[in-house]
Amino acid sequence: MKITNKILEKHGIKNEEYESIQKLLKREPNFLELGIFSAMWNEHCSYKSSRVHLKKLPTKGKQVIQGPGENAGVIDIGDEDAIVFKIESHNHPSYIEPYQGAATGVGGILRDVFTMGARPIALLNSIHFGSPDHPKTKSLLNGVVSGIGGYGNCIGIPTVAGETKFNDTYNENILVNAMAVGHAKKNKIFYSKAKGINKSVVYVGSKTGRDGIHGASMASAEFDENSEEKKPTVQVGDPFTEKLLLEACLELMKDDSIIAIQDMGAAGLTSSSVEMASKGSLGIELQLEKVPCREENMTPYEMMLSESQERMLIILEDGKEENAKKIFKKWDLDFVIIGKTTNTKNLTLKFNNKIEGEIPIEALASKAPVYKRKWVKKSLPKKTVDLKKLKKIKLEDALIKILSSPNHSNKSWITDQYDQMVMCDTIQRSGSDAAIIKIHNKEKAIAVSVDSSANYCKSHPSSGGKQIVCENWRNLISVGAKPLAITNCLNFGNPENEKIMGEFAECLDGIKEACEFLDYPVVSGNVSFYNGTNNKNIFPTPVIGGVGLISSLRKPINHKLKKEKSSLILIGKTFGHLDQSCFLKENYSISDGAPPKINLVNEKNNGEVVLSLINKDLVLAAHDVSNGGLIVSLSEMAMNSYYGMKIEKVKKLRNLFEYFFGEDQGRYILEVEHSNSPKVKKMLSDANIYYENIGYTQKKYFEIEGEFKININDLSKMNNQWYNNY
Amino acid sequence: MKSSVIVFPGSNCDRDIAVALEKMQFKNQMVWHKETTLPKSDLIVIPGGFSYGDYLRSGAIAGKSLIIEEVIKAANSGCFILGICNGFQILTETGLLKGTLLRNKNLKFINRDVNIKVINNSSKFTSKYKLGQVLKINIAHNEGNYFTDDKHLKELKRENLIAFKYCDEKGKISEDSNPNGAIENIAGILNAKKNILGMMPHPERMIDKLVSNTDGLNLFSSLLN
Amino acid sequence: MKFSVTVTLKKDVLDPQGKVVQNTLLNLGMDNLKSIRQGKFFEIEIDEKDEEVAKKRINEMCQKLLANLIIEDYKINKL
Amino acid sequence: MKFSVTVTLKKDVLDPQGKVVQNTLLNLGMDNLKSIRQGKFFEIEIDEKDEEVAKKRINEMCQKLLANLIIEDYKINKL
Ligand SMILES: Nc1ncnc2c1ncn2[C@@H]1O[C@H](COP(=O)(O)OP(=O)(O)O)[C@@H](O)[C@H]1O
Ligand SMILES: [Mg+2]
Repeated sequence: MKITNKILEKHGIKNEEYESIQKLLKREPNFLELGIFSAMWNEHCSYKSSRVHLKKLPTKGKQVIQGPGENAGVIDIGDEDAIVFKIESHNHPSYIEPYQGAATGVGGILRDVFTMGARPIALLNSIHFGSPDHPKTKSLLNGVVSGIGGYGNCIGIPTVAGETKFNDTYNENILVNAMAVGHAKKNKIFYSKAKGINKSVVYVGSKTGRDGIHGASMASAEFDENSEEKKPTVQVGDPFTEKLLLEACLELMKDDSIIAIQDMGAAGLTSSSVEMASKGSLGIELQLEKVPCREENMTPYEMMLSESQERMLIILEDGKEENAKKIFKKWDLDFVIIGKTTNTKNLTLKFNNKIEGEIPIEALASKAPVYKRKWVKKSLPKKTVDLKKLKKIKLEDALIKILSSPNHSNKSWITDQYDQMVMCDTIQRSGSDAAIIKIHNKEKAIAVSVDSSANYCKSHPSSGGKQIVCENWRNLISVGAKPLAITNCLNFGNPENEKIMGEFAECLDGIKEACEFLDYPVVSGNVSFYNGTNNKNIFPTPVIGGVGLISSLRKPINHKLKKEKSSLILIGKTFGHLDQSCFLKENYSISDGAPPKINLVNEKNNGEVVLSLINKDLVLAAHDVSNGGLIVSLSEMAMNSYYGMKIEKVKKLRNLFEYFFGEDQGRYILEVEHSNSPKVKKMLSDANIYYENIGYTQKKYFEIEGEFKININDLSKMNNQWYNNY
Repeated sequence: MKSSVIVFPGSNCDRDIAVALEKMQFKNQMVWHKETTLPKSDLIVIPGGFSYGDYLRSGAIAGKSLIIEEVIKAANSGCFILGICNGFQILTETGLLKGTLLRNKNLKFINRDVNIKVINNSSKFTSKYKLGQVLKINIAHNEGNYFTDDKHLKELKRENLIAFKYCDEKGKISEDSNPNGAIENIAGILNAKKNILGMMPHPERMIDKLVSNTDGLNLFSSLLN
Repeated sequence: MKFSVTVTLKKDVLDPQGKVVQNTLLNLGMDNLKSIRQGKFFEIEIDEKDEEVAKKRINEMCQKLLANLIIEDYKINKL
Repeated sequence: MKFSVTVTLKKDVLDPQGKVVQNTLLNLGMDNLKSIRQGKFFEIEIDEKDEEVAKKRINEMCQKLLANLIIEDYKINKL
């Protein structure tokens, strides 16, 4: 077949790129080879626009066993235990078919984790939808939530935390990011680097069908009116088969049969075989007629580019084939030796002994294009809102407006659809700052949380980038965990647009700065560009997934108030920053100005002191102050607990609204036993931490002295309504 | 006491129930569904999860497996059988328990701690509970909406075969406290000989204060008596 | 030889799914909808020349697995 | 007026349910079974005299709710 411009366009290959391909091959590629280049060179697999920036991120630390570059990151949590985790996007497929798109997103990220020898122990997700009034939002929300639940529940891994946001920037392009966390033995981690020549390359799992051909290129293309045409690329997930694959792989991993293992994710057989060979500086030869197929007459092109789910590629040690086969048969899965490693450094594709394609591995991997795309800086927005010019509103009404808004409503409509308890190690389920999962049979636990702040990132990307890392770190601290490392999912618009590329570069600068300062390295991640339609790009939405360690289990901490008459202490300084706040957005539909400033020194000191207070058992409940400000955080501590509180008149008051709704960073609220209060305050003063006594807990009522008093059950009711009425 | 937990492809609460049984000093064995003989056991547990993905109907395909014939034999000779969640669904598919479990009335998966009331405390499974005691137990299912015909429903009541009903914190049984639409709020039933219990809630999830509560423990300790 | 099998809930069995679908359709403005019941559909291909024998085999499949006779009815059609 | 609607997965789309059912039937000894695919079935009654109009309404229901056109096809039959 002659390679025409139209074919190139269909494969998303630019003319300059086609020239490089010809140079690398020293000839024209055939159709199969072109398909393989297109899969490996697209944004999703090659990171061609992002790579230069990703290099900036800190990825090392004494807690890091494996940083970015493998299927998932690996960190050390003491003893012989390691935690393996990663986040990934499935935005475009989920917009086209929300149930299957979200489900296969969960399936994909789980494979990344168990490929490395870890048993998955928790799932998280970050989902962003368009405005609730948008005609598509409701069915997308329903589909995505039931797809996430459908997959996780069936395979039996608890979905324990996440975030759900609505903003019209996602009207035509929702975000569905899924994170998986697994537990492994430190000395039993499996990697994807091939070693040795003439080793068996084994295909295991489901059969290959025609589904998802060119899914990876779809993930790298903008939507347009013709995206309907791209529909058949949606894949159907089969969590049952994945459960079998998980158990079979973990069983095989008990001994040392495996040299290298790689799941078939985006670009299926192509990327998995190229990746293994490339890491080992080897060649790989596949006999494609051996690939187990679901449909008749599948071509090499279709086999190489299919994105059928629930498949893996394994390179086995000599002589281990029979035993391995037995294990996969036991679990009713296909097991076929489809090729071998070679010393040619080529990807060699044969079909019935005829060579159908041959490409130097280098050309597909290390020599794939890298772009230093142009980008522009964004200056800090100046505009600030003059409160005096706004319509007067009651403090109580403003609070209620926020608590009953879609973005701040209680999420149990969602989380009730997820099995959060299976595996019986979930100590803290959804609803608190972070979830807590016990390490099975051990006296320790991990805490996990995912966070994003798209409006802050839009307004000022580098502040926004810093802020999410800090918020994520605070969320872990608030449940008494020492934050160890993060994974990140970078959801952005079209990188060929200089402004978007600027948002990307600067968000990463912010993330880098915060991670470095907090010793909170990045161990894995994913980039999703081209989120948007017809040049309308989404807000920059980096999502941070963090893992922290609770090294000895005591009664876990959460944000719910525990007692009557205990003291409430606010840690961190309140300046009253209202620009970009939820208060202005929900009450006045104002969303301009700069995001709050990040002071990394205070952030770190405050966090470390809070953690040490928790570790000394001096804290009854803790909650960070974030979106919505102090008053929203306080009310969250009261709702769904049995106690309310009385907040005393603010002394150094400038403006009530600024004080209560300001979104200044680095703050926490602690509930402290009355008798422990002097001790805690002394420790805070000794550590030079700014704090305020703001009130005490009481029965039944949420009360701001001199302003209003409301029954906490009524408050909960308002917070619980939205989803049920939607 | 010796127990066996049957493991189907897609079972996912098998480890959880094993942990619970071992905590209560059962001598437990896991039995793979392709086995054709059962180890000698006093208690056989069919755990929760999604056997065969719950494809077709939940429990239908597991109900046709080889090992199930052995379970039926054991049941008929008086061995105690406990089916939890998917295990309950499998027991109804095999006919060891009557009735069936339909989709939840809201057509959604439900995971929540719910209250259930002990309706029968004279069975071997429930003797350590007080009559009318309210337990807080986790449910996690798509199809927990128990349904049976009038004749069987009358039999259940007449013979005192309803083990648990969904209720509120105070023990009130009403439409509001019925999470899934089950007929008369039924959460668990016994067979006529009272050696088989099927229940949707997961007692094995309630054996540790740190994770949840210990309301499930007495179910296992009842069996030890 | 190809057959279709439809499996539906018996009349007196509550059909939560059908009910929700019906409500949703009514909400979507399909006001002349009188009733809707949901069931399963199978398309089965069988390697058998004799139609009678084939039907018997399909019937067996329904009895043994495809339908739960306590709550479901089934119908077989040649395609 | 009564109609039946069958909704089936498009040809190349994975049918995990059908796959498991097929394996189970084979294990139960149905060895001349060649293939089985699973779909949904609806029996719909509609208050409408004109068959053409009725069909159009049913078609609309399929498009809007009953079928997921991205992965499924549907067929309408008058009963
Ligand atoms: N899609 C979701 N899946 C699971 N849990 C969710 C989801 N959305 C929100 N949650 C949970 O709801 C709670 C509130 O979320 P959020 O307000 O984002 O918390 P925070 O501000 O502390 O990060 C958290 O415990 C979170 O884990
Ligand atoms: Mg928080």
